[in-house]
Amino acid sequence: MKVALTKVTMVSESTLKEPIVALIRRHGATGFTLTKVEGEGSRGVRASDWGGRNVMIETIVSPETADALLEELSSAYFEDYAVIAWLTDVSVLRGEKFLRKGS
Amino acid sequence: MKVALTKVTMVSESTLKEPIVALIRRHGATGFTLTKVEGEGSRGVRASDWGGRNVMIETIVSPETADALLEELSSAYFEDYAVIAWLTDVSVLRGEKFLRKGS
Amino acid sequence: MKVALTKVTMVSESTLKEPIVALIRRHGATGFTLTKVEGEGSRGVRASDWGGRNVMIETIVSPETADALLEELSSAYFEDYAVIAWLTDVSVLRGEKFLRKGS
Amino acid sequence: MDLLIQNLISPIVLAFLLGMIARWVKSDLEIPDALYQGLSIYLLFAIGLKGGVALSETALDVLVTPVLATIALGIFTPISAFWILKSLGRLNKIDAAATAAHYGSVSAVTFLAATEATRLAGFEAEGFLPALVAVLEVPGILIGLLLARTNRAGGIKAAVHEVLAGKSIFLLVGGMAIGALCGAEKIATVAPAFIAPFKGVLCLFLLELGMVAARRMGDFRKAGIRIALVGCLLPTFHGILGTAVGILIGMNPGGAAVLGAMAGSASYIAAPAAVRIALPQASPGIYLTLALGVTFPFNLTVGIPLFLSFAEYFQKLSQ
Amino acid sequence: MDLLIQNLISPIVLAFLLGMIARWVKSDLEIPDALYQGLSIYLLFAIGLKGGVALSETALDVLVTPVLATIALGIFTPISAFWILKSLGRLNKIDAAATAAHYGSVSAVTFLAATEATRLAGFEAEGFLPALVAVLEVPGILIGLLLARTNRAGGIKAAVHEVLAGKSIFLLVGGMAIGALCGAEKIATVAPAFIAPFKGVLCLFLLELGMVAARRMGDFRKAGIRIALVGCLLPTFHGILGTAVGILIGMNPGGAAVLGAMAGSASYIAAPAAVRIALPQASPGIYLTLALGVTFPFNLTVGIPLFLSFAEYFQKLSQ
Amino acid sequence: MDLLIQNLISPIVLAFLLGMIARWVKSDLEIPDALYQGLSIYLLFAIGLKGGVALSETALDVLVTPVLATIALGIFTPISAFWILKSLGRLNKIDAAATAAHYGSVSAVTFLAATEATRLAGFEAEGFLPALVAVLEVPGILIGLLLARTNRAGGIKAAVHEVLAGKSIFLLVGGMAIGALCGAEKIATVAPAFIAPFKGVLCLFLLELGMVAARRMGDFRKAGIRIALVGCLLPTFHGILGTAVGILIGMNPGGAAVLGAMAGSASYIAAPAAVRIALPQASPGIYLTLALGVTFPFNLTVGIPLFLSFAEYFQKLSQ
Ligand SMILES: Nc1ncnc2c1ncn2[C@@H]1O[C@H](COP(=O)(O)O)[C@@H](O)[C@H]1O
Ligand SMILES: Nc1ncnc2c1ncn2[C@@H]1O[C@H](COP(=O)(O)O)[C@@H](O)[C@H]1O
Ligand SMILES: Nc1ncnc2c1ncn2[C@@H]1O[C@H](COP(=O)(O)O)[C@@H](O)[C@H]1O
Ligand code: NA
Ligand code: NA
Ligand code: NA
Repeated sequence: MKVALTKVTMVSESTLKEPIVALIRRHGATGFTLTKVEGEGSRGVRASDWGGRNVMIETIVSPETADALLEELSSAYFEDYAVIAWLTDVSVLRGEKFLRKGS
Repeated sequence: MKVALTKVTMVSESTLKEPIVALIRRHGATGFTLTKVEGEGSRGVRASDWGGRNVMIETIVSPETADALLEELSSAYFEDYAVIAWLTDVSVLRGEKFLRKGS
Repeated sequence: MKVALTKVTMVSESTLKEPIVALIRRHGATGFTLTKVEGEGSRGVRASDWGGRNVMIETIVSPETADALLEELSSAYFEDYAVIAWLTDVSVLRGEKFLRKGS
Repeated sequence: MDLLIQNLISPIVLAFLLGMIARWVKSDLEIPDALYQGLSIYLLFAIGLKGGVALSETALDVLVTPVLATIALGIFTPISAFWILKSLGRLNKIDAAATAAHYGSVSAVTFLAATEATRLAGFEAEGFLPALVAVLEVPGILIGLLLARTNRAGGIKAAVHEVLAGKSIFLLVGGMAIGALCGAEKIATVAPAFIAPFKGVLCLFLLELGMVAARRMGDFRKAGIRIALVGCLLPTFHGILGTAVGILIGMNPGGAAVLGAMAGSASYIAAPAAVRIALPQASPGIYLTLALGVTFPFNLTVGIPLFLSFAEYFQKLSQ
Repeated sequence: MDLLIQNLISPIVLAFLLGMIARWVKSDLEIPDALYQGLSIYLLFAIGLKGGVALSETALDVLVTPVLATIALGIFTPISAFWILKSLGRLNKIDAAATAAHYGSVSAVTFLAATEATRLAGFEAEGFLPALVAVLEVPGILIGLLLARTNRAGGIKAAVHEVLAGKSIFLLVGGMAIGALCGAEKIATVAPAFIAPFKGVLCLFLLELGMVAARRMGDFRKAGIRIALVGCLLPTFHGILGTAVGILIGMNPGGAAVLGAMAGSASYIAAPAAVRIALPQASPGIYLTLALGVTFPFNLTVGIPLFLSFAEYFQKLSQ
Repeated sequence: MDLLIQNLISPIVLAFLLGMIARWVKSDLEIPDALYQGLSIYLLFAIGLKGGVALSETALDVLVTPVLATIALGIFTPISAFWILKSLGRLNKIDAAATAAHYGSVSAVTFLAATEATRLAGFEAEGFLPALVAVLEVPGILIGLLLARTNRAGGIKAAVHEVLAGKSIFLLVGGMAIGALCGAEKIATVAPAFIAPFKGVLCLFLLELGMVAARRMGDFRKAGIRIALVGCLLPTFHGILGTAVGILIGMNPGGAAVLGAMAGSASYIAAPAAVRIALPQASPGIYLTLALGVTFPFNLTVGIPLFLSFAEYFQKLSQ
C-alpha cells in the first residue's frame, strides 16, 4: 500500500545545521537525510569558509507536519540567514514508518 | 515532448550500496545517481563507521518499474537494514532514454 | 501562501559544471544548489578522473523558465555529453524569492 | 601503576580522550569522512609495509610457531567469547555470535597502541608482529558467523568475500606483500611518508575514534551494565591468555604483551562490515558499542599496561 | 625595504598569491572541502602541540605578564575597532560590533606567517607565543558581541558556547594540553608528522586562503574604499600597539612583532562562526571581506615587516 | 632483463599493481574523491617546486637546447600519433585527433616513475627535467585539437584556456615559479612536506590510478586488440625517439631516458579535460582507455627500462 507524504527539503548555510535538525526533531519527524552541497543564492554569503559549504536536509513527513515545519523555519530563519526550503509530494511503502511518533 | 516518469530514491546504510545497484540493474534501469549522505532514522545505527555514511541512490524509471523496484527493495531489506525509499513523479525530455532496455 | 514552482535537476559529468551554471544564470534563476555525485548511465564515461565525479545541479524556477532551461540544455548538450535532466513540481513559501529577476 | 600512568600520558591515548571530550562538550569538531577514510587507508597500508619489510628479514622457520599460536588464538577466542556472551552476557544466539566474531578478530589500532606503549615502556617487540595481525583478522570472523549457523542463502559466502577482499585485510596484506618484495632498501624511499609520520597520523585517527566511541558510549545505558562488564572481562581474559601463549612460545615480554592486546582486542573495521552483511538481524547497537565503546578504551587505558606487567611477571615465573 | 622584500619572497606569501592568481585567471583549481578542513584541523592541533611543549618548558611566573598583557590587548582592541569602524568606517552599530569581534580576536594563520617571517629575518621569538594565541582568541569575540547589546534570546549564550567549544579553540587548547602533559620527549614521536612538515602544509592552506580572499576582494567595490582603508588602518594601529606592549613587557623584538601581528590580525575562523549565530543581522559581506580580503593580505605583506622594523626600532629606543 | 625486474619490483609499480588487483578481486577499497584530488594537487605542486629550485640553480643557456628539443618533440609526436592512429589504428579523424592530443602531451606520473626508476638503476638525471614537463604539456594538446579542425564556435578557445588555466599546468608552473623565486634555501623550510614524503604520496596515488586503469582495461574488448597494439607501439616509437634526441643534445643517459618516457607517455589529466570540452564528439572510451589502460602500464613496466637500456646503448654508440 503506497501512502502519499510530503518531503521537506531545506538548503541552508551550515551554521544552521544544528538548529534545523532540532526543529525537525521537535516536529516529530522519524528521521532526516543530510547532504553537503554548494550553492549560490540571492545572498551568496557563507558565515565561515571553514564551516564547510551549505547543507541540504530532507525529511519525509505528513503534509500537515510539512506545513508546520516550513512555517516555523520560514519565520525563524528566512529573514537573517541564507536558507530556502520547498515541499515535494512523494509516495512511500509502509507509511506508518514516517508518521509522527505518538500520533 | 515531455514524458512522465517516476524517480525512486533509496537511502540506506552504505553496506547495501552494491546490492541496491545490482537490484537497479536487474530491473533494467538505464542508470542511477549516487550521493554520499548522512542521516538519522529510527534505527540510527551504521554497521561500520569506516564504511562511510549513508548513500542515497536515485534512479528514474517507468512507473511500473518503480513499483517493482520498491516492492523488491522493501521485501528484501526493509526488515533488517537501515533503508528507506520513496517515489516522486518527474517529467523528462526524450523519455526513450529512460525506458527499460529491450521493452 | 504556498506557490507552485518547478525544480529542474541536471546531472552531468563535471566538465559541464561551468556551462550549466552559466545557463542557469542566463535564464534568470535566483540561485541553484550543487551536489557532487557519482553515477552510471548509458554512456558511463567521465572525461577526466581527476575532474571529480558527476555534479547534480538543482534550481527552482517558474514552470516556463524550467521548460526553457530544459530545452536549451537538451539541444546544447544531450547529444555529446553525459548529462540528463528532469523536472519536479515543488511548492514553496514566499514564491517571489524564486521568480525571474525583473519580471 | 607507574606503567599505567606512563601509558595514559601519551599522545595516542590523550588524542583519543580529546576526541571523547569533543563530543561531551558538544564541539562542532568533525573529521570529514574523506579524511577519515584516507587516514585508515594510510594506516593499514603502512602497517602492512612495515610488517612486510620485517618479514623479508625474518627466517621462515622463526615464523611457524607464532603463526600457529595466533591461529589457535583466532579459533579459541570467538568460541569462548560466544559462550561468555550467551551465559554471563545473556545475549541471544545471533547477537552473541555476531559479537563473538568481533572479539575473535583483531583491532589494528589496539595493536598499534600496544606496540607504541611497549616501546615507550622500554620493552622490545618482534618485528614480525604485523604479519600476525593479518593472520588473526580472518578466522575469528568466520567462526563467529558459523556459530550463528544462519540459513540465509549466500550470507556466509558474501561475508567471506567481504572479509578477504575488504579494504582492511586487502591493504594490510597488500602492503605486506609490497614490503616483503621490495625489502628494506627500496622501502626506505617511501619511509619519510609511511614510517616517520606514522604515529602522528595515528593521533589524528584516534581523535576521530574518540568521537565515535563517545557516541557509542551513549548507547551504554540501553546495553546495560552487565554487558559492559563483559566487555571488560573478555579483553582481560583473552589478553592474559594471549600474553601467556606468547611467553610460552618464547617471545619477548614486549612481543607477548602485544600479542595479548591483539587477542584481547575486538575488531571494529573488518568485523562489523562482514557481520552486517551476513547477520543483519544481529544488533549493531550491541556489537559496535562493546567493541568500540567499551573494549577499545579499556584496552587502551587498562588492558595494555596490564598485559605488559603480566608478561614481565609470567616470564620470570616460567624461567 | 629589504625586510619587506625578504618577507614577500617566501613560500607562504607566494602560495597565498598563487591562490589569488588562480581565481583571477579563472583556473578550475579547487581545494576539496574535506582537504581544507583536514588542513585546518592539522594546523590548529599542531600549533597547540608545539605551544604545549613550550609551555611545559616555561616557568609559570615567566608567563604571567605576557598573559595579562594579551588579555589587556584582547579587551582594548575590539573596543577601539568598534569606535573606529563606527566613526571613520561609518558602519551601523550592529555591523561595527560584529566586525570589532573579528579584530578583537586573532587569526592563527597570521600568527604563523609572522612567526615564520620573524625566523627568516633572523629574529627570535618566545616559545610560549602559541599559548597567547589561545588566550587572545576568546575575549575579543565576547566583547564584540556585548557591544552589539543584542536582545535576541540565547544569542550570546549560544555564541559563547560556539567560541569555547568551536573547533578552532578546541583543537588549539586540546593540542596544547596534550603537548604540555606529554612534554618534549614524548611529543618527539609525533614530531615527524606535526612539526617537520608543518610549514609545507601551511603553504597548501594559504593556497586555498588566497582563493577565498580573491573571491572576497571581489566584494570590495560594494564595501567601498573608505571601509577598505579602515581595514588597513586597524591592523597598523593595533599591530604597532601590540608590538610596543611586547617590548615594554620585556619580550624579544621578534616575539613582540609576533604579538603585534596577533593584535593587528582579524580572526576568520572562530569569530565568523560565533558572530553569524549571535548577530545574524550583521552582514558577513562586511566583516568577512575586511578580515580576509583586506586585513589578512595587508598583514601578510606589509604589516608583519612593519611590526618587525618597529620592534627593532622601539627596543633600541626603550633601552 | 635485470633492469626490467629491478624496475618492476618497486613500491611505485607494485602499488599500481595492487590497485589493479583491488578491482579484479572486487575489493570495496575506494580512494575518496577529495583524497585523490588532494594527492594530485600535492604531487603537481611538489614537482613544480622541485623543478623551480633546480631552475634557480641552472644557467639559462644550459636550458635553451633541451627546451627547444622538447618543443620539437611536442610538435612532432601528436602529428605522428594522429597519422598512426588513423592508418594503423583505423580511427576516424576526430577520435584520432583527440587521442593524438593525449600522446602529444605528457603524463606527470610517468615522468615521476621514470625519474625514480632511473635513480634506482643508478643513473643520473638532470635537475631541470621538471621544467621540461611543463614545456611539453601544452603544445601537443593544441596541435591535436587543430588536427581535428573542428568548426565548433569557441571550442578551441575554451580548450586553450582549459589547458593553460587548468589545475594541472597551473600548479606545475605556479610551483615552479615559487621554487625558482625562493631558491633552495627558503624551500628547505617546506622540504619535509614536499620533498621527503613525495615518493610515498606517489605510491598512494598509483594505488588509485591502478584501480582506474583496471576499470579502463575492462573497456579493452570494445576497443579491440588492434588499437591496444597501437597503444604499445606509440610509446615505444616516441620513447625511443625522445631518448635518442636526449642523447644527441648531450643529456646524461638517465636524463635522456626520462625525456624519452615523457615523449612516449600520454597525458591523462590535462589532455582529457581539454579534449572533452573542445571535441565532445570524440569518444573518451577510446582516448582514456589507450592513455590510462594501455600506454601508462606499458611505460611503467616495459617502456621505462627499455628507454634506459636504449639510452645506455645509444650513448656508447654515439660517442
Ligand atoms: N532558486 C534556487 N534553486 C535552488 N537552490 C537555491 C535557489 N536559491 C537559493 N538556493 C540555495 O539556497 C542557498 C541560500 O540561498 P539565499 O538565501 O538566496 O542566498 C543557496 O546557497 C543555494 O544553495
Ligand atoms: N523521515 C525521513 N526522512 C528522510 N530521510 C529519512 C527519514 N527516515 C530515515 N531517513 C534516512 O534513512 C536512513 C535509514 O533510516 P532508518 O531505517 O529509519 O534508520 C536514515 O539514516 C536517514 O538517512
Ligand atoms: N535513469 C537514470 N536515473 C538517474 N540518474 C541517471 C539515469 N541515467 C543516467 N543518470 C545519471 O546521469 C549521468 C549521465 O548519464 P548518461 O548520459 O546516460 O551516461 C549518469 O552518470 C548518472 O549519474
Ligand atoms: Na581478538
Ligand atoms: Na586582533
Ligand atoms: Na607524449
